[in-house]
Amino acid sequence: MEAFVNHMKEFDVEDKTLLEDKEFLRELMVRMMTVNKFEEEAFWLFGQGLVHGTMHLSVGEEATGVGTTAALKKEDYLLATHRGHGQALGKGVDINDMMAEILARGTGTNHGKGGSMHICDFDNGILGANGIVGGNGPIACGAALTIKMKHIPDRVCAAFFGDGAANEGAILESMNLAAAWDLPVLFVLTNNQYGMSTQLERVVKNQDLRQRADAFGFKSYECDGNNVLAVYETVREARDYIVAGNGPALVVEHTYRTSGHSKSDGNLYRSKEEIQFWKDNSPIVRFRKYLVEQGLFTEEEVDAMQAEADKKVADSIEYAKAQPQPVVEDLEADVYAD
Amino acid sequence: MEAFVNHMKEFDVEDKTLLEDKEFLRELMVRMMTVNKFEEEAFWLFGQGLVHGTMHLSVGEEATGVGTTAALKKEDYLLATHRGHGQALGKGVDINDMMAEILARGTGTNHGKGGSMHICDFDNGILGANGIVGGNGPIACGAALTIKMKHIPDRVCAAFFGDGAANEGAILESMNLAAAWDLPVLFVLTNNQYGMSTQLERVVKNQDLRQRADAFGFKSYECDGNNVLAVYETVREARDYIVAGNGPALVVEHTYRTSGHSKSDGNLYRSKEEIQFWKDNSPIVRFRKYLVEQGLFTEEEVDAMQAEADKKVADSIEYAKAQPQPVVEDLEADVYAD
Amino acid sequence: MSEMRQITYRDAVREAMCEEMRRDENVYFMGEDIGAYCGAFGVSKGMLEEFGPERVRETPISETAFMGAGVGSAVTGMRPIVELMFSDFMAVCYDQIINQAAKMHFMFAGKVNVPMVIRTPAGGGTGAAAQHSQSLEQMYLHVPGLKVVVPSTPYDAKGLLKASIRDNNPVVFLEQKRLYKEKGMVPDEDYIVPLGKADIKREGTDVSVITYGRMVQMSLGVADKLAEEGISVEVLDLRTLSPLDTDAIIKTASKTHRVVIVHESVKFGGFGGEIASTITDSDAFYYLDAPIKRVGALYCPVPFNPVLEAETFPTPAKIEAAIREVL
Amino acid sequence: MSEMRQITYRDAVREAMCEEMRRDENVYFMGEDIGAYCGAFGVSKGMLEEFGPERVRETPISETAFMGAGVGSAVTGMRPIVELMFSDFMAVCYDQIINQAAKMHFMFAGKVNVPMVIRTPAGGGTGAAAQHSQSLEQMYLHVPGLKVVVPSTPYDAKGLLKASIRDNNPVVFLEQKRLYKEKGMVPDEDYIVPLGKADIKREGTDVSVITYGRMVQMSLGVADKLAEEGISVEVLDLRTLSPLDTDAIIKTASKTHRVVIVHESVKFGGFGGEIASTITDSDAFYYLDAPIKRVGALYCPVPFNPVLEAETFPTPAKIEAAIREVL
Ligand SMILES: Cc1ncc(C[n+]2csc(CCOP(=O)(O)OP(=O)(O)O)c2C)c(N)n1
Ligand SMILES: Cc1ncc(C[n+]2csc(CCOP(=O)(O)OP(=O)(O)O)c2C)c(N)n1
Ligand SMILES: [Mg+2]
Ligand SMILES: [Mg+2]
Repeated sequence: MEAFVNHMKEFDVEDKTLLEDKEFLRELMVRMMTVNKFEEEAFWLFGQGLVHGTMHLSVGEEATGVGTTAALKKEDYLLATHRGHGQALGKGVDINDMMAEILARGTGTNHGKGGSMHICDFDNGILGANGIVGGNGPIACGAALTIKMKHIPDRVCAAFFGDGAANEGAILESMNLAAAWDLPVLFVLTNNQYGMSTQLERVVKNQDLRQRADAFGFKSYECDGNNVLAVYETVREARDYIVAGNGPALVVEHTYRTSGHSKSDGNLYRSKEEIQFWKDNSPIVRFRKYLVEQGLFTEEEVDAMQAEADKKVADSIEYAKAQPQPVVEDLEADVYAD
Repeated sequence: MEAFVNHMKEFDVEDKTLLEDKEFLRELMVRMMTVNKFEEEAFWLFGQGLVHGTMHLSVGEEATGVGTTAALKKEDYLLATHRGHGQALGKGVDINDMMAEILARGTGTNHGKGGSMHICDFDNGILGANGIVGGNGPIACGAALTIKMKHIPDRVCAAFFGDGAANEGAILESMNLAAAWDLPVLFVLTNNQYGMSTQLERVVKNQDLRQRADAFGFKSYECDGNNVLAVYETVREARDYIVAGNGPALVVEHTYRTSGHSKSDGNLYRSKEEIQFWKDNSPIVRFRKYLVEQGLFTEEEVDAMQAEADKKVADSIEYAKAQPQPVVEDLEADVYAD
Repeated sequence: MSEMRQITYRDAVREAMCEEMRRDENVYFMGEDIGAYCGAFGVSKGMLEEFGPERVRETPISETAFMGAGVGSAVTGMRPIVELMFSDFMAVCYDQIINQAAKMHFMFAGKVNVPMVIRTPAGGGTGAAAQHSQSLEQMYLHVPGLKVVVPSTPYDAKGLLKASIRDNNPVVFLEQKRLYKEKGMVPDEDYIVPLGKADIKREGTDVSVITYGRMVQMSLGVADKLAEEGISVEVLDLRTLSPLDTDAIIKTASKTHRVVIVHESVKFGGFGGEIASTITDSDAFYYLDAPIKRVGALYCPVPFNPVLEAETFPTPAKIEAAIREVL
Repeated sequence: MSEMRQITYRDAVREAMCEEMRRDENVYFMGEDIGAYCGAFGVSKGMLEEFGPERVRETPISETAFMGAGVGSAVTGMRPIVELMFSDFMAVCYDQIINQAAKMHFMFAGKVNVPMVIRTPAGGGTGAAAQHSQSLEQMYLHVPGLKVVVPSTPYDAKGLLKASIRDNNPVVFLEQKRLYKEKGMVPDEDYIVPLGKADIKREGTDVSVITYGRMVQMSLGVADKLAEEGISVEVLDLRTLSPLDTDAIIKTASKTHRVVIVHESVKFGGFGGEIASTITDSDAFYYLDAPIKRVGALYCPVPFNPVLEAETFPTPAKIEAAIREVL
């Protein structure tokens, strides 16, 4: 754990002009709060038996989903993970449609056929979340290949994956392919220190995952993943590097998941103290502190952001609950495209 | 190609005591000549329609199979590739049984059920050659795991693979697993500069494949793979490192395949000049020159080695041709072990 | 008579593993998050404590590497039990299963065995959607060299798993997610259920339901219901799909003359075809008084919504309807 | 009538690719050694010269990555043709095929299509042994969302491949290695053979042989021979296995009342079961005058030795024997 705490730097931003754009700062905070609230409420609904299946929360990791996607354009493609609520909300999926999907409604993003693990929104470049760990890496290469073959300017394809997924052959092959073909893939490694219950140090000998990018011959970056501004700045830099035609880049974002892995998690593999430490240093806690200390917003203003986020989520639940169940028609007719 | 020529150093040996063991030097040469002759004859038989299916020759790469296995113990495990004749002969498989297998006889190493791509010899630690590129890496991890779990001293498991196979997820995952678990796997990368017709530089951005070992956190070595003594010395060092309990190691052996990829190869992807250059600098040519120049053997003595190799191979063909076809019994009864 | 206890299917699986690991030090257990987390379904509770991290070996998320490590350790003297967290993930390590493990004994002329068990939770009905709900037994069955087992009760689960661990071949052991919490009687003493033997779970005379796994329980429920109407349903539980107990299939078909086949996997291209053909290939064909009906999952990925999902899979109503059709 | 030319099966495949690549700039071709080497079977001769390295895109030996790249490019506007050098290698990239490509259209509520063709040489009889000789159509068929095509003649190969490239779904196109050199008539002009339609390759009245791929030619040979004895064999070539032309199957079975099914893949758990069950599920069952016989490969990995290998697969003699059994 020490190694990880070391990745946490003092909260600051390099590009001070960012601090002038208060609307942007506000937006980042509201988005993080929205993601956080969305997940807490979804989990609550889950506990009430209103949500089916399983669900992977990213509580504590809000800066990675929100900070990363804030540095992307709407037209950029994105391949999300099983822990993708923040990635999708950040990229612009409609919160109502997404909540409707969580509640398996016929008007959800996937018309109730996908659920939490498969949220998609092709209008916003979200080519789907994936239930197969690492399975999105190759697909990201393909979307990036389209960008390349069609000579689309100023577009990248972001592939999120975790420290656990980093050991899947699919991810490793994709890193090499993207490098060999100079594909505009942004590999976003959310290093939350665990794959399910498994500490990174137990499954790799070299914990510096950036060296994999070195080995395959492309550029990498890393950042304090609990500092939303650092995430934003780093991804912006990486994205600029990619769209300049340099091939792929890797961004390692160091963070921590304070929620359990999924519904079945008893947290037997980590201590209460460890979790508490990271709760105390969550992206939202730290950003709030920074905004107030820097005199950018008052406590009351930040509370208003929270209220705004809470309302969005509450409204989405109300919306979703009012949505119809999917009609049980001929499921087999939906299998093939015309 | 220049990059590769650079890997070819002046022919020499670091550990000069090796030069005192003339029997050993002689044995290395006879083995390389045997592998070479074996393949040429097998290919001839193939052309005559006496061998079925396909066949991958390692002509020009004799130092990798022979030099590497010379540094292994009989008890060491070995997982061979589709281009594994030299690996198997070096490790000690009976040449007659192997030729009988090439001719699909009932007394061949695999009783005629395997052929060139699947030669095995469990008494000599050869756990089988593999027709799936990279498929042997994970199996090697398992054999190494047995060594580890049973605390068997002074034993490693060698997994051969090529520059092309280096991009298979199976190999990449295996490298990480072996490192994470400190498994005694010797990764032997025969870098013959091509995967089939595909130049290494077209499929990787970083041609220094040793950096993959760095990334996964284990030690690597490289050598002039057309210098059998350099191969031997390097593998010996890597093996010592592994049996000392340090986990896996990678040895990159730079060489060149002067034969075609397989029977279907028209050599349209490389020049005659390139092939000729490497024929002129083949492991056998270079070793002969060295032995004679150093005054270790006379030309005549080396010719005698060739004659010995030729005879072994000729005898193996005679033996194999006299062997029976497998009896067509109940094939379905051979599927399950009792 | 030996003592019996009531335990869950999940406990039965664990007991089988623990007993075999105590009996034979070459048996070890490997997979993702099988230690402190006890696996995604809590199967391996307490095993890390008893056997330690060497023999309860947690892996990176590298299914190809660790499945192959199972193979490599099996051919060199160990007897691995490899857990794949969801059976759908076989698709990322299929090569090690079908091109390596399955073929080695034959391709290497019987000179080596691959004593290995691949345990994996299969099936749907949990709202886990398309990539976590499949029943893929067909993808193993059709590959010569693998044995395929699908237990339907705690008794069978324990006895079949012990037999699988002692078997000298790669065995794919498809646990039924939805049965983990089901309880049943299991003897205190050591026992095995031999591979390759089907089991009549209910005797009947009017119609045979041939099935396996989760669908056994569902079919028994339907049989109970129809019994009230005087319809006598025989329920044959195949238990091992490969090698298949063809005798038992032909026998029940020849006895009742009417057959319904039920499986949770997709009907199209599914194992039902093999079962039906086993009958229509044989002289039992001449005994048949009606078409053979198959009940299987719809031809679609498994949808997330619970109502849609339920629609996808066989239901008691669909099984009942199929039975009535052949009567 | 349009002009016809005699070309090989291999040429037919190439012509289909080239014509579609000329017609639609979004179609591109990707795989290992498909450029200067022209692929392991020489199919893509001249394509690199015509279309250049961007559209005839050679890959690293990373099947998962490039199969997935095909999927990702397909969902963003391209129409990839992905060549897998041998169909056995599907096992290293199965996830991208069955859990990704096959499921996306459904799982994403029809909001996206995956217009992609996976071309791969299948089958044995070449002495390439266990890992290079399999017929694995069953592994695709059983997965909702994939279409599966197995052409038996140059005419069908070209027409079906063009239809596959124009289809908006992932299509697995299983070329028959042993047919690459076979010749047949093909029209000069543009044509397609629609997916999902079986073809009666020979009309007959006494018995139906239902088959596909390489076995079509073998079955026609047997039919010729039996015709001399006055036995009239109908040969139905399924051409597309999924979606399956069940009407054609039921029709021929109802017509001849006797059915033999032939496929090169392993008999046990193979597609023959589905075909047989299609009949015995339906009212065609009542027309049957004999058991349905299936001829398929033995339950064993494919051995290297040519005599053993031949023993493994269906032969004219085995097909003839099966026909005689049902007569
Ligand atoms: C191929 C595959 N293997 C295993 C799993 C089960 N699984 C789901 S999430 C997860 C942990 C992933 O860890 P990481 O990549 O670090 O992402 P995180 O969950 O930490 O966000 C595992 C093992 C899976 N879904 N797919
Ligand atoms: C999984 C898989 N993909 C592709 C092939 C086809 N193939 C056989 S050998 C070969 C080239 C391998 O290159 P490399 O690893 O460099 O070994 P080399 O042939 O040069 O010895 C290829 C592509 C295969 N056998 N298995
Ligand atoms: Mg993680
Ligand atoms: Mg090579």
